[in-house]
Amino acid sequence: MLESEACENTNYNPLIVAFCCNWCSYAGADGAGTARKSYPANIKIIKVPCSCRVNPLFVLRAFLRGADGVILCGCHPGDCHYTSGNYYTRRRMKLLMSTLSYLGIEDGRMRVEWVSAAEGNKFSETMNSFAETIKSLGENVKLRDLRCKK
Amino acid sequence: MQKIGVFVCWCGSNIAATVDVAKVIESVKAIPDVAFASDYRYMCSEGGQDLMQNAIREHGLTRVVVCACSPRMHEATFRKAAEAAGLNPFLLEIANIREQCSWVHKDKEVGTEKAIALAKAAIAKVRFNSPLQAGQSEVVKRALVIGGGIAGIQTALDIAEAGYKVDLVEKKPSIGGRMSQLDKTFPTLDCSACILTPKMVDVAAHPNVTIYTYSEIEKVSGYVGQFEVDIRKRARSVKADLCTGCGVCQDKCPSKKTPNEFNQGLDNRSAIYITFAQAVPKVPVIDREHCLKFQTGKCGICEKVCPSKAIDYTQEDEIITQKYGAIVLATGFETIDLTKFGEYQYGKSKDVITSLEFERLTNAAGPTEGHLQRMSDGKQPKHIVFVSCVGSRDVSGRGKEYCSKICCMYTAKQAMLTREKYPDTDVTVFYIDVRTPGKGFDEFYRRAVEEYNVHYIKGQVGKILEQGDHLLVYASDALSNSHISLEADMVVLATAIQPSQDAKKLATMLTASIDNNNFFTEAHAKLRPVESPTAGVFLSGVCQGPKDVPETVSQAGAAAVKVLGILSKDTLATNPCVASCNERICSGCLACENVCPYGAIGGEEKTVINLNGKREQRVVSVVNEALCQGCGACTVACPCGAMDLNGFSNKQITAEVDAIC
Amino acid sequence: MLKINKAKWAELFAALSAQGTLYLPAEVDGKVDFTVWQDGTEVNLQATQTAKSIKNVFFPQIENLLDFKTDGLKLSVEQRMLPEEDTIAFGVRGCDVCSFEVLDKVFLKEPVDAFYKARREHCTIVSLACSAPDETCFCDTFAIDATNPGGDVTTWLVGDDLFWQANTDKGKELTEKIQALLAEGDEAGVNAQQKATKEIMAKLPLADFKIDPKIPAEQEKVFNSAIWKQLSDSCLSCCACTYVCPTCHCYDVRDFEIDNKVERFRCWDSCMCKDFTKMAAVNPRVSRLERFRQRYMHKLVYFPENNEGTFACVGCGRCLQKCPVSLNIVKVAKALGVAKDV
Amino acid sequence: MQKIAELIKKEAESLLKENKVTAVWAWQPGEFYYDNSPVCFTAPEQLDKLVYNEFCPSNLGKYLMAGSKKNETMAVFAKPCDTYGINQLIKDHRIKRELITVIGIPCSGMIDIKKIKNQGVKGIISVSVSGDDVIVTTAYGDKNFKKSEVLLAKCMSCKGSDYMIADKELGEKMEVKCQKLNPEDGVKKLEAMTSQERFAFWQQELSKCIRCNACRDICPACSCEQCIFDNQEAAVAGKASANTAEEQMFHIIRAYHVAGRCVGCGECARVCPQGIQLGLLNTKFAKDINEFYGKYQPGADDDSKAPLVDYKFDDVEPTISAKGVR
Amino acid sequence: MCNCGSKDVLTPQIGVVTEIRTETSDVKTFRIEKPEGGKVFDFMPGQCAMLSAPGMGEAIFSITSSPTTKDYMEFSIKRCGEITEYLHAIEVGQQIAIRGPYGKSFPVTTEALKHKDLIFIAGGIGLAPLHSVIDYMLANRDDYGSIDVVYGARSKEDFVDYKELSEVWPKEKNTKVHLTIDKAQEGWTGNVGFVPQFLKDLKFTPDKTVLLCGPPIMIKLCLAALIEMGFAKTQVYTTLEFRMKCGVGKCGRCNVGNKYVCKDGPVFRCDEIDELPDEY
Repeated sequence: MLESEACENTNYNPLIVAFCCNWCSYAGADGAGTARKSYPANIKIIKVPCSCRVNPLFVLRAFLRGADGVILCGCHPGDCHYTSGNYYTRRRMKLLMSTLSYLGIEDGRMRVEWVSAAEGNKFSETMNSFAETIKSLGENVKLRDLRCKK
Repeated sequence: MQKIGVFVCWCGSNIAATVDVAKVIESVKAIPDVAFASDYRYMCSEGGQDLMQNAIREHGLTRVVVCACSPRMHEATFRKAAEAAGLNPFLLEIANIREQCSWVHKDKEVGTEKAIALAKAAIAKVRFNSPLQAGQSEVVKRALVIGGGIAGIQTALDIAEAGYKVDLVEKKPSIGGRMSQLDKTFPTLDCSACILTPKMVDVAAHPNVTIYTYSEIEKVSGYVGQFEVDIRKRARSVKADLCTGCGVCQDKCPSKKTPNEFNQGLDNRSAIYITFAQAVPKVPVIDREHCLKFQTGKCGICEKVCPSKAIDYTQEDEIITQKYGAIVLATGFETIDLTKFGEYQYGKSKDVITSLEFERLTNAAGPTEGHLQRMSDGKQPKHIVFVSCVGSRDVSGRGKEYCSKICCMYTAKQAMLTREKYPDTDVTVFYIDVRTPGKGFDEFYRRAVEEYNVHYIKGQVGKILEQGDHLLVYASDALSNSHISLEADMVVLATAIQPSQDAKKLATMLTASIDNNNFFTEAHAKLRPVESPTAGVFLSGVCQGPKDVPETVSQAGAAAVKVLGILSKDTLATNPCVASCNERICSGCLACENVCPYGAIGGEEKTVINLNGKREQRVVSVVNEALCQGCGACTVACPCGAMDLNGFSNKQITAEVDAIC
Repeated sequence: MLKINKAKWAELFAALSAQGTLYLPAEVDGKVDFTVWQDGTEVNLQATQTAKSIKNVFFPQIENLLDFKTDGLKLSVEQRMLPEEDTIAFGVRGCDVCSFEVLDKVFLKEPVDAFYKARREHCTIVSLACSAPDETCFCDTFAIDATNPGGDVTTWLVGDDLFWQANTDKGKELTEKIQALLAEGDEAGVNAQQKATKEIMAKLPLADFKIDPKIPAEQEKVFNSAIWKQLSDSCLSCCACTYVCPTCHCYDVRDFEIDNKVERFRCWDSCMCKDFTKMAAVNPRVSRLERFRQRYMHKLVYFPENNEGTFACVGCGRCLQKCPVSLNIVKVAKALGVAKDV
Repeated sequence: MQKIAELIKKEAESLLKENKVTAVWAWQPGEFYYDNSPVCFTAPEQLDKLVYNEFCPSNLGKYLMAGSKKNETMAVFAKPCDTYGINQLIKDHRIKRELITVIGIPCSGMIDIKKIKNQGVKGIISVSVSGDDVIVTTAYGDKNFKKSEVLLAKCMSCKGSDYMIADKELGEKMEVKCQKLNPEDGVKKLEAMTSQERFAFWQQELSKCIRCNACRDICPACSCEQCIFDNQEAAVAGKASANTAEEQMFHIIRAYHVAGRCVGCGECARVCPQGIQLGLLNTKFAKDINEFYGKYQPGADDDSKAPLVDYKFDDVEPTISAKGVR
Repeated sequence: MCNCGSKDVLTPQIGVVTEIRTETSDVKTFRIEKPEGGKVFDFMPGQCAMLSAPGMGEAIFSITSSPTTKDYMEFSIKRCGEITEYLHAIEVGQQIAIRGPYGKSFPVTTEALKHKDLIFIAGGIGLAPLHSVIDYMLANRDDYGSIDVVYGARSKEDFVDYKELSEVWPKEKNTKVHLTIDKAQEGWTGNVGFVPQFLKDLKFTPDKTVLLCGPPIMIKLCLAALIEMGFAKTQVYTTLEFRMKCGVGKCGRCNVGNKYVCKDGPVFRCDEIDELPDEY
C-alpha cells in the first residue's frame, strides 16, 4: 500500500512489454489508435504472428532486462488465425504464470488477455488497467538482472 | 555491421503533431549502424518512396526501417518499393508510430519518446532480418461460394462467366436466400422474384457452376490457392436426377403441420416439400423429423405417388471433398430473436409481426396469396403501425448497437405499398431517425409522406397492449414532447438483422475473423472491404455488414473480381515467413510435429552434420514450407531452439525485447 | 604459540572482520561453505571440507574486466578497478592452502593476471589444521601435511581452544592487530592432536594411494590408454567436479551487451563442458573422451610437466564427494595404472 | 540385493556371450562401498566388476543415447523408477527401442550416503547392509543406522515396483519400506507461504547454484543435442551465474523445458553438489499439470501426447490467481 | 580507470581501421593504427593479436604485415564466423579493440632461418602469417638465402594479395613465386593442381628450410610430400593457429599436451608437434 503510494508520488512510469498477435490483438491495438483510445506510452508493442510464437523465454528475457510488466495478447480461444495456436499459448502461459507466482514473483506482473481485431476499446482498457496494476506493484526488482539497471 | 536507413513519416500532422520527427531522426542517427535517416511528409506517397529508393541506392543501405503507420496499412507498399530499389523486401521493418503512438498519446514529449523507442526496437530487429525468398504454390482453379442468396449467386455467376469453375453451397433446399422471400424492392418497387428468379435459373444452368443445396461446410484446411473443403451434402431422400418437380408428393403428403420456414412460420407445409414455387433446384426434400415414414415407419405415400420413382428413403449424407483456390463467404443474415422485447407483445399477439413476415403476408405467393389480413381473424387491418429500429441502435443490451441500415427504406416501402393497395388503411410509422442516404432514397421516403400520406411520428413505442381485437400502442412523440396512444389493427416491427448463426462456426473453420456482432471482419475497413484478413477468403453481402440489395450485388461482384485475381494466376507467392529447422541442433523429439496445426512438420531419419562437424544419422524435424503458415507454435515447443521462424526469429524478437527494455 | 578459547571466538571474528572481509566456513541449510562473516553467521570449524573450495576469493566465478562504450565509429575501453579490498580467508584446510600455490603458478606467471594478483595480495590466509580427516581425503598423496597446513597463520582446534601461530609477515601483522584477544598456549595439545590425526589417516581407505611422480614422462602411453573410453563413457560432461575443485582454473571471456555499452567479463568454465569457451567454434576437444582425458591429463601430466612436478590436485576429495556418477581423480589414476599401489 | 546382483551378472554374461548385445550398462564399485558408478561392459570377462547394491541410484538410460546413434545393440539394467526415464527417452527419439534390451531389476530403495554423513559420520571404511540394518565402519568407530531412515528422498516417494518398460524382469519385485513421502507435500508447503516468503526461499536456494549443469546432464528429459543454454544464438542465460536473476532464469527455463516430460526421478536434486531442492520446482510443474489438465505421468508410456503439446477447448484460462493484487 | 597503472592482460588497446582492402570474395585486409597514429604495438613475424567485436567477443588473428612497417599493422581476415562477419562489415574509421602480440614468432632472428634457403608454402588464407615473414625477410634481404613462395588457392580470385604476389615479390632479388590453383580456369596460364603435388613437380632440393601454413589437411599432405622429397621434420616450421581464447596461456582452451598454442606456439617446428599428444 505504502509502496504504491510512494510510486505514484514519484511519477513512477512502469515499463511494459506487450506481445500482440498479428491477426487479432495487433489489429486491436491499431483499432485503439484509430479510435484514439489512449493508454500509457510506456507500453510498447511487439508484433508476433500468433500468440503461440511467444516463447516464455521472451517473457523472462523482458523481465530480466528490466520490464516491470509483460502482457501477452492473442485472439480469443477458438478464433486463432492458425486454428489452435492460442490454445497452446493458454497452457504455456498458465504454467509460466503459476511458476512465477510460486517463485514469489508478484501475481499480476504478467498477464494474458484475448483481444480481437474489433476490440480496440478493450485493448485500450486492458492496457490502462494493466498499467495500473503494475503501478501498484511497483518496480520489478525480483526478476531483473542487476546489470541491466538503467 | 549493417547499413540501416531509417525513414520517419509525418503522415501530414497525424504523426508530426504528436511526435517530434526531427528528434526521432536525431536519436536514431546516433545508433552505430544507422547510415541514413530522413523524414518525409508522406512516406507512402511517390515522393516518399522515391526518397527511400534513392537512399537505398546511394548509401548502399542493407536494411530499412520505416517509422510510419501500422504495417497493416503500408508494409506491403514499402516492401515493394524497397524491392524495386534492389533490396530484398524482407529486409524492411515498420515501426508503428501512428496507430500505436501518435494517435494514442497526446503529449508530444511522451509521443516522441515512444516513437524513438519503437524505432529503436525496429532497428534492433531489422539487424537480424534475413533476405527471404517467397516460394510458389499452385493455384487450384476453382472457387467455393458459401451461401446461395443473391450475394452468393451473383459472385458465383461472375466467377463462372469469367471462365472458372465455382461451387455454390447453400444450407437450405433451394438457393435464393432472403431476397426470394421479399415482395417488392425499394426504391424502384420491382417485384423481387421477377428480378431474382432469372439469376437463379442462370446460375443453375451455368456449365461452370455446381450447386450443392441442402449442404453445409464440414471442414476446411489448406491455404490460399490450395484450400481443401469437406462439404456435407445432406440426404434429400429424393433423387434429384429423377425428380421432375411435379409436386404431387407434397400435395399427397399426409404430414402437413410443420411451420413453413419460407413464410416465416405464418403457415404450414408438408413433410416433403419444395421450398417455394421458383425453387432451384425444384426438387423436394423430406424433412425427416416430421415425416411419418421416418418417424413411424408407416406411410410411404410419396414413394407410391411419385411418377418418376425419385423418392429414396435410404439416401445418406454424402461428404464431398474438393480443393479450391479461393473461398467467398456469403452467408447472409436473419432477423434477431425478439423474446427480450416483451413490450411489443410479439409472439403473444398474432397481429404483431416482423417486417419480414409482413413481406410474406403481402407477397402473392405468401400464405394469404398477397391479401393483407390479420393473422388473428383474417380481417383486413384498417390501421397499421410500423415501428422502426426494433433491436437496432439499441444500447440497452437487448438488441444490436448497430443500425440495420435497410429498415428505414423497407418500412417506407411497406407503408407506401399498403397505402397504394389499400387507400382506406391508416398507416403510422414511429421512427427515431429516418435514414435515407442512397440513390433515390430520400425522394422515395418523401413520396411515402407526401404522396401517400403515411404518418411519420418521431418517437419511440414504449408499450403495446392487446385490447379486445385491437392493439393499443403507447408511444412518445418527440417533436411535441408528449405521450400518445393510438389504436392499431396490426403492428409491424422493423426488426434488426444479424449475421446468420453459421457465421461463427465458419469463421473458426476458415480462421477468418468476426467482430463482436459476428459480422465477418474485412482486411481493411476502407481499402480492403471485401477481403477477410485470411488470404484467399472473401466477403460478399450482409455477412460483412448490413446492406441492401444493390450494395450486396456490387460487393458480390467485387468479391468475384478478387477471386478471379487469384484464379487467374497459376501460382501464388507463398509467405516466406515459415518455420525452419536447424538440423544440427534438432534432437528429433518432434514436439514441433505435435503442435503444428497444418501437419507441416514431420520427423525424418537423416544424415546430418552434428555439432562437432561430424556426420551422423538421426531423426530430425523437417518443415514442409508449402504447408507451413508461419504461426510459430513449433518454435516454442522446441526446447533447444532448433526450430525458428523466418521473419520472427528468436534473435529478432529477443533483440526487440532488449531494445524496448 | 598463541591460543584463544571458544568463548572469545565471536570477538575474534569481529576483530578479524574489522581488518578485512572475513571468509570462513559457515553452515547454511546443513551445508558448510566459505561465507562472508557477519554477526550471527553460524561458523562451522568442525566440517572437514567445505562443499566448494575457496578459490572464488581470488578467482571469482564471474568477474567484470572492462567496459566498452561505442559512440558512432568511436570505441572506448575502460578497465574495471582492480580489487583493493583486504580479505581474510579463515579456516582454510591444508589442501586448499596448497591449491593457492597451484593457482599462483597459473595466474601469477607472466603475463600476470592483474585481477587475481590484486586479490591474492590483499588476502591473509589463516589455515586450520585437520583433526578429523574423511575417507575422501588424500592430501598426503601430494605430501601435504593436513595437520600443519601453513598459510600466513596456522591454527589448530584442540578441544575448546583455537591455537594460533603466525607464519609470515602478513600473518604476524594480522596477529598483532588482534593480539589482545590471544593468550599464550603450549604446543603439547597440538602435537598430540597431530599425532592422533596421522594415525587416523593411516587407517583411511586412501591412505596408500600414491601417484607415480614419473607419469609425466609416460605421457604418450597414458594419453593413448584404452581405459579413457570406458571411464569417459560414464562421465556426464557436467562440470560439478571442476567447479568444486580448488585447482581447476579454466575460464571463458564473454561480453554482455546493454544498450551501447558492453561489459566484458570472465567466468569459470570447464574443459569438461561441450561448450567450453565457445565462440565461433566448439570445444576443440569434441568428444567426451577427449574432454575427460584433457582434465585428468592436465592435472596429472601437463601441469606437472610445466611446473616442476607439481600436480594440479591437492587431494581435497571434493570430486569424490560431488560427482553425480562417482567418477573422480582417484578412480581415474587407479584405472590408468599411475597409482603406485596398484 | 546380493542375490539380484548374481542374477544380473548371469544375465549380462549370457547377453554378451551369446552376442545378443554389444554392450551392457550396469554399475561398478568405486573407492568406497557407497560410490558405485555406471559402467559399460563390452566383454564377459569384465563382469567380475559388476555390482548391484543399495548404492546404485543412477539411471543408466541416458547412456544409451550415444550407442543408439551408432546403431549398437545394448542391454540396460533398470530399476522400476529408471524405466520411466527410459520410456521418455524413447518417446523423444533419443533411444531406438529396437536396439535396446531393458532388463527390469527389483529395488528396495537406495541409501543416501549424505544422510549418513550429515549425522557426523566421517572416515567411512566400509558399509554393510542386511535387511533394515546398516552398519557403517569408520576410522572413528562403528555406527548403526536403519535403512528406512537413510533412504534417498526419491526412494521415499517411490512410484512402485512396476516396470514401465522391460523386456525381461529379474528376481521378485521388492517394495521400499519406509515412511512414504509425497513429493507434492513440499510444493504445497511453499504454496501456503506468502509471496515474499516464497521469494526469499527461492533466493536462498537458487543463490547456491554454481551452474555446474549436473542437474541437466543427469536428467532423462534433458536430452537435447545442444541445450539452449549452450546455444549462443538463443541468447538465454549465459553460462555464468552473474546474479540470482540469471540463476533464477536458468532454473525456471530448465524446469519449463522439462515440464510434461520430467518423469519425477529426483536425480537432479540428488546430484546437485550444492543441495538445491530442485524437486520443488519440477514437482510444481507436474502438480500444476495434473491439476489443470488432468493426471499425467511422463514416462509411463512412450506414445502419449505431452500436456504442453496438447490442448482442450475448455482449458483453464491464464488469469491472475485469486490471491493476486487488485 | 585502472587504479594501479597496470593494465590487465586481458585489457585491449584501441586501434582504428585506416584502410580496408577486399582481397577475395571472402577475404579482406584491414590496416590498423593507433587513433593518434602509429603502430599499436611491436611484434615479430608469426605472432598474433586478439581483435574484439564488442558484444560478441574476441578472436585471434595472425598479423599479416611486416614488423618492419613502422606505422601500422595489417590483418588479412577470412569471413567464417560471427566475429569475422562483424569485421567484414566495418568501415574505415571504425575503432576497434586489439591486444597482443601473442605467441612465438618464426625464428627469423636466429640461425634457424638466417642465411638459409627458404621455401614458403601456403594455402588460401594461410598466406597471412607467412606474408609477415616474407616482408620482413625482403626488408632484410641479405640476411637470408633464396626465397621460394609456393602458394595455392581454389581459383585465381582466391589469391590474397595477388598484386604483391605477381608484381612485387618476383622482382626481389633471388625470390620466386610459384602459384597454383585447384581447378583449370579461363585466363589462367599458371599451374593447376594441389600444392603437395606442385611441390614435387617443382623438385626442390631437400637442403632448404620450409615455412608451411594453411588448412590442416593441406599441412598434413604437404608434410608427407616434403618427407618423400627427403626433407626432415626439423626443417619444417608450421603454425597451429586455432582454438586460442585468452591468448595468455591461462584459460585452458588451446593447449595441446602441455603446450599452449597461444603462448608456446603458434609457430612450431614439425618435430616438436610430433611430441605432442595427437590432439590437434
